[in-house]
Amino acid sequence: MTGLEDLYKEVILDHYRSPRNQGELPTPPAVMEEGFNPLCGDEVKVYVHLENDLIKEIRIGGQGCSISQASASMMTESVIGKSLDEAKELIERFKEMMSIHASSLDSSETDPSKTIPSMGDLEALKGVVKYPVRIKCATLGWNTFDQIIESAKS
Amino acid sequence: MTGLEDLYKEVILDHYRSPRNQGELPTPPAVMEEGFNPLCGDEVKVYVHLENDLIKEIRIGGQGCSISQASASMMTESVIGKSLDEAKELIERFKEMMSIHASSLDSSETDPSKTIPSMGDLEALKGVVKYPVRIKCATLGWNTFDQIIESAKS
Amino acid sequence: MNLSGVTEMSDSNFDPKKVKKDFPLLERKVNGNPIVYLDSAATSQKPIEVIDRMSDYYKEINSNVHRGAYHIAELATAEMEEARHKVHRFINSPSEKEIIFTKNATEAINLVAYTWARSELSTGDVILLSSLEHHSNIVPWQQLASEIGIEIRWIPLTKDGCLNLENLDELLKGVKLLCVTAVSNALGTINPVKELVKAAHSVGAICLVDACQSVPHFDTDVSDLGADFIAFSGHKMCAPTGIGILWGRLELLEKMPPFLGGGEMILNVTTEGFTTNELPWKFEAGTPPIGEIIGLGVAISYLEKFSMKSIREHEQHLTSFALEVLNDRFANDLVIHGPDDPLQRSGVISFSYRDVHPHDLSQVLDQYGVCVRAGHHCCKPLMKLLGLAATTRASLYIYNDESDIEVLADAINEAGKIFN
Amino acid sequence: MNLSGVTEMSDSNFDPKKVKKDFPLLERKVNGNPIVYLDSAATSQKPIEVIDRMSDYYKEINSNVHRGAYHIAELATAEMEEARHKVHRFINSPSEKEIIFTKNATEAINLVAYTWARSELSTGDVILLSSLEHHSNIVPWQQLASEIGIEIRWIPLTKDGCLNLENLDELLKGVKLLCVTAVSNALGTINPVKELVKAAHSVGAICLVDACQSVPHFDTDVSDLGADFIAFSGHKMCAPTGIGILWGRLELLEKMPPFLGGGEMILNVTTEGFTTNELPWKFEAGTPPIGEIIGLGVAISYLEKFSMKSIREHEQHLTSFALEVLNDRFANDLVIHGPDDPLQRSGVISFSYRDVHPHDLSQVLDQYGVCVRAGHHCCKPLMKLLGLAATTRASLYIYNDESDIEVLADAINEAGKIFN
Ligand SMILES: Cc1ncc(COP(=O)(O)O)c(C=O)c1O
Ligand SMILES: Cc1ncc(COP(=O)(O)O)c(C=O)c1O
Repeated sequence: MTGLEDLYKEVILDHYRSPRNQGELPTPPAVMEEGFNPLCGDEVKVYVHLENDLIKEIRIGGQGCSISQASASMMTESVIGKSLDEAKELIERFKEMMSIHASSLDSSETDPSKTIPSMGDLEALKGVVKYPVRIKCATLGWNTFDQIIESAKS
Repeated sequence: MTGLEDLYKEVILDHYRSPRNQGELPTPPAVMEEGFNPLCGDEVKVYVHLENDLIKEIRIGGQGCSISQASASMMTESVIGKSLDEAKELIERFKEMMSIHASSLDSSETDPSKTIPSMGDLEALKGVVKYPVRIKCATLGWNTFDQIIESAKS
Repeated sequence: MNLSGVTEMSDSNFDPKKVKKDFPLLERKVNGNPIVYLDSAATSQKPIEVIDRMSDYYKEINSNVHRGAYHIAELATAEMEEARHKVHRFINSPSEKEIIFTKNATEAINLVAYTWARSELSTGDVILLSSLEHHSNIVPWQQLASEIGIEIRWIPLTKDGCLNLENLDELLKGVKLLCVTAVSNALGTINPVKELVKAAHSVGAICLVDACQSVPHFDTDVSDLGADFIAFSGHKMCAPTGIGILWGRLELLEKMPPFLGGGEMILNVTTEGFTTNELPWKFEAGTPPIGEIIGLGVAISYLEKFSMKSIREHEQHLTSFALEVLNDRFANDLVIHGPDDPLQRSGVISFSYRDVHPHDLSQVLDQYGVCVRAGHHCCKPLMKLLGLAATTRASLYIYNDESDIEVLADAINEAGKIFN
Repeated sequence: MNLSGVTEMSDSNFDPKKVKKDFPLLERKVNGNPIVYLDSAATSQKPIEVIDRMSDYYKEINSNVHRGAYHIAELATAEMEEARHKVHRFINSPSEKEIIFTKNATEAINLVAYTWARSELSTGDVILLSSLEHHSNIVPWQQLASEIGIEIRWIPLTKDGCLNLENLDELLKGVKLLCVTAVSNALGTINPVKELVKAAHSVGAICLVDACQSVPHFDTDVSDLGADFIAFSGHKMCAPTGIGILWGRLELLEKMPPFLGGGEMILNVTTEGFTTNELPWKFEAGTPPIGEIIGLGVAISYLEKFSMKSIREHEQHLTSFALEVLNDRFANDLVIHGPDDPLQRSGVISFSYRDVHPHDLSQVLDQYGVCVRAGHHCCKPLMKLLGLAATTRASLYIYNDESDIEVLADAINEAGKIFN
């Protein structure tokens, strides 16, 4: 499988095989938002239970490919317990990671001004930017979660 | 002017310079029909005064290129005094002349089964079929006149 | 349209290996592997003569049509209208005036929705759609429905992905328009369109056939089919992108109001109003896709070299082979959707492999040069009925051969190793 | 949009003789004479790099976009979207999402008529059109007017073919939409669009600019122009047929209902209804003209090699030269329509020669290899105002030079001998 190692990293396959925080939450008190990937028909449902400003619980429903499932699963782990503002910041950083490299795909140079702080396990998803159509898979859960945050804030 | 002699025959230029039966007729008793050539914006008005079944008078108004003007002028000369049926037959023969050659442009062979009886001066217009866009010019007056005949008959 | 699926063997010596050589893209390598293109239901590859003729058009006679009195404009106009003539012959339409060029099949269907349907249908009328429709034959009717209050009714499916026509009489009650695809792009199911047209007509309904997946693969005879409108796209039948075709019955087209307004479609314009041009130009506003129409003409001549009968025969043979290979090699790990009988299906093979998501599967296949489609194939209502979010779809055409199927099977096997 | 016409000389070393070599068609002979192409207002010729890139697209990466997870589909999608990005930069639009691909400018204008206008305008509203409009910016509004009872009002003309804006305030009363062409395709008149947009906005009207004749020849900056919509066609700017562009302000596009329904323009479809995709895809139903969009991208890069400023400068110089030559040689025998001042006009030269009908004149010119247009140029209301049935139109572009003008003048002289 030459060439796909960057995409299907072990940690991604692990999250895909055993997704964290899968399921539903009763709404209310939780809120739910649905996202679609028009490309492949994937649907994701993000359930979030907020307590004041804190993300108390989060669940992922729907179905999708390994990348969208793993990315959403990793997202749940990294936002749980965080405040809305912290989560928002993480979303922004994640989206940036999913785009800055797109323009310098095979280049080994890195613009130091663009270096972003390490994002732990999420870094495993960096390889996705080499496969532009899969970026939408990786960001599906995040964008849907972002909508929840935006409505909660307004 | 190599090559254009077939199009701009002397008899055509003559009808263009001095069009026969130009003008209008009072409606009623005459009938008028208008025709457009979407290609070049030419408009022709054909006035016909029928007495029973006979074309008593015909006039051409509007403006157009040498081909459309000359063709309409020649038409008036060849239909005046004729019955509707005779005029209809002539129209059909003229339209046929404007199309059968189109498919065998540069061929000298002629299909004997397709030979049509001589049409006198009108034969001068034969050269038009070598210039497909001009066919619409040559047939504009004829088609407009045809509409009058069709309504008169029904 | 000969969609019965039953064809006797003709004695044409159709040779896919030779055909492949006509298609420059198929000589490419992807990721070091020769390309195996199995996505012709999405768009077909183009033979070199189509590609070259388009180049030559731009190099030799490019000019705007219908209005130039100069030589190259006459040649361009003649070649464009010659292509219309070829389409007319290719689908055996009663008149050349019935051939309307659009940008794609989607525009062709929308044209009918915006003109015929908006002038002939009214609140409370019923449109009957099959459950196998592509979004392009669903959404225009939903737009109309929400605008003027039309009921949309659906022909249900059987378990193996065919239309369930048991209650057709019931379904047709009050129906003014039946929209049905000749062949499903998602499952390959061949629908009994001739029978459906007849049934629609028997209740006074008009019938629009989505022929996107039939015209490129089957012999098409609209006069025999009896439908009122058919729509299809050039890019799925060896022609370039940017060209679609609507065929409609003359009487209907003549009565329909125009769609897009502008140059070409008028006979006269004053400050007070306009009068429309004759058919087919009445429906062709603005500068037409001239190069594309000319490319379509060449594509039709290319297909005619083989005869549609031998193309169908080839695809039918290859489909049977593919079904066998996949069933043999993967048994219960791989489920092929749609009818079992290869005579009832086109060269579209839609499948699920274990619980590997189609998107992941197609990504791995790509690694081996194999191009297949993963997703809902623009048939979300159908996918929902089937209880699927997505499938992997391999679709065959004139240039595919048995070795392509074998590479596909090998690559699926490799994918299985990653997602074990 | 820098349409003031006043440009200082730049130091670009623009050489039309060299440019000509980029266009294979211009090396042809017609009737034994080298071709002199003077019909670029109808459609431009295409440089070899555009022609070749389209061929290569079909030979190397042809595949359906946005949905394939395989390599060549990713490349095709990326190149198509890169072309969108280029258009966005080329016209300096605030967002790339505002660039909508259609089949031609005519469809782009109709899109606005069918969506924005049909949802925002109602009986009794007024649409203001200029007397210089092309049928494509007249007929869609007449269709709307007769459907829902809109008043269409016209900006009158001055004697020399410019818009008469004396009573603009009066004309704008009750106006909801102003549709105006940036440059007249029939006379070459450059309209004061920026001023007109401002005036329209001051009464709360929306302004659609037909930019078909400006984008290929002038520097375009929609942000500076301030309009709400602009429409133009690829085929007049070195790109292939089959591709048009609508640019619209994001807020408007977002609020507008969709136009054509089908694949690509949806986010979800159920049997109950659909939700639309994000911009720009919301307005791009069906398989897009992929090869054509890619060709457009290459055409823009080609034009950018020269800078639009030096293109305008070249055309302005050549137009002055042509006006001089024609006036000198034919004096009162030849009447040039439109403004006298070459700074107020584009490279479109519309004229009448004695009483020789334009159709006859152009036929004779063709004999000498000269391609010009004869007719109403899809501007019948304008022609009627001018009291003309038809004119002969020579229109210039980047590849024309002084020798073309001289051949034109010689050929006109020959025509004079036949129709004496
Ligand atoms: C000013 C103007 N508007 C609109 C159009 C229509 O463009 P298209 O035919 O490419 O749709 C043209 C060209 O024919 C034009 O010159
Ligand atoms: C059955 C069917 N209908 C309609 C379409 C739409 O065709 P296009 O995208 O060329 O408009 C397609 C292809 O995508 C199809 O397969």
